[in-house]
Amino acid sequence: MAVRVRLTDGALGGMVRAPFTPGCGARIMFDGVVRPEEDGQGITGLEYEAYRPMAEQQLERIGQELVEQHGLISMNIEHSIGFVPNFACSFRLVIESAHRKEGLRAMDAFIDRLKQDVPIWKCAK
Amino acid sequence: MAVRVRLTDGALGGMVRAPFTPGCGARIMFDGVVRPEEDGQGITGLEYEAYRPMAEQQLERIGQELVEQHGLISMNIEHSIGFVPNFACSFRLVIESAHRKEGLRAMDAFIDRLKQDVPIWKCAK
Amino acid sequence: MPGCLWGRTGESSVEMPSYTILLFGPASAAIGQDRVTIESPSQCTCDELKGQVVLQFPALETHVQVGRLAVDRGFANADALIDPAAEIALITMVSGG
Amino acid sequence: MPGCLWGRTGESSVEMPSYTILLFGPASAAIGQDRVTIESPSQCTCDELKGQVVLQFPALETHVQVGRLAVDRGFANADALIDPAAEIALITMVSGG
Repeated sequence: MAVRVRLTDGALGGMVRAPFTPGCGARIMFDGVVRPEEDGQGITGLEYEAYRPMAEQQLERIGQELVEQHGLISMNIEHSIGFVPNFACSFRLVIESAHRKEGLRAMDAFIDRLKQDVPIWKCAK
Repeated sequence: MAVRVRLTDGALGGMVRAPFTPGCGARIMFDGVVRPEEDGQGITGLEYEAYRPMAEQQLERIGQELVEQHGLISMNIEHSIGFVPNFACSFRLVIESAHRKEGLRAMDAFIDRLKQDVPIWKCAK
Repeated sequence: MPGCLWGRTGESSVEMPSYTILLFGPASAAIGQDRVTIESPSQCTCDELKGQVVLQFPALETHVQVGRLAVDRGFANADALIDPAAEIALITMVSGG
Repeated sequence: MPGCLWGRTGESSVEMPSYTILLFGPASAAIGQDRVTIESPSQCTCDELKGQVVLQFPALETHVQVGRLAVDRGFANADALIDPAAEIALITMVSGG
């Protein structure tokens, strides 16, 4: 299965480096990191809330769409739910593709879609 | 220092996950992976040769240019020299930026420049 | 003519459909509830149901304006007729990532 | 008038500049050497030196055509006059990454 989705409680830890999938010439990993301020206000972290079953389904659906559209090899999507402190990782996307161009394009497109169509909300704490 | 360059003998191993630099909202990591064929021919790996001092200087220079141009937080560049077997990583670029857009753009631009202006050559084995 | 029921006199009147709408994040915080129930005079389209939510829960107005309804975990078209038995959710402006 | 040395008769003739050019990858493989030395009648620009390389090492012609010269580890402009004491390298089509 080319697309894997996981919603995780709290901050995302270090990822175990999986072997590269055959055919992969480029693996691109994106870590979204909680910054210590929101709209100029100091915060201690972000609290994420999700409509879980739909969020999982949407992440999977968007992933599948982009895998097909860009001819990707694999997509691994992980997002935090609950509290994530400053300087920790709350979102991770790993894309494998034959070449870098399609991987970078798909990464950008995925994050646009995430911020538009995936029922996850954050609240500064 | 925002830009770090390293030429490494052989395949690049797993990277120790450094803490995120303050200000970083997005960390993007690119792994270039050796594919088991070149021009349709099966190979066992790639042998990289570099004009080392100039390669290091060019990687540093290109990194600095892109850090300034895109307002990046940090750039970490590692390239293999010598033999790298199939399915192993021969090039890694890690970019930290406040937001993803500039990081993705800089990553694309860096790799274009690498393939044009950095004296490293590969030979299929 | 909504509300006007022709024929079959003597039967019990048709039940008004009742919609349960899940709330999350800012919308849920705005009224301190994780769902609302809407009684509607007839089966609604997506846009009609949004109108009913605003009528019955004015505190949700801005959330409904920027939001979309999801039906069975997929976004619904504005003119789609909504089954009251479906899983319905108000998806306000999301902010993941 | 290259090669014509005016004045100061009786002195030894002016030494011809000698350029050492480092080779890498395919260019080095083409002639089985990691450098070549070029004797030139006078100090050369970048393009002139490339011309001399082709003249003296015809096997490098295609490499020189697609390549650039680096002088002291930076790419040189076509019309830059090159110091024979500099570190000079032929950078053919690179293929890192």
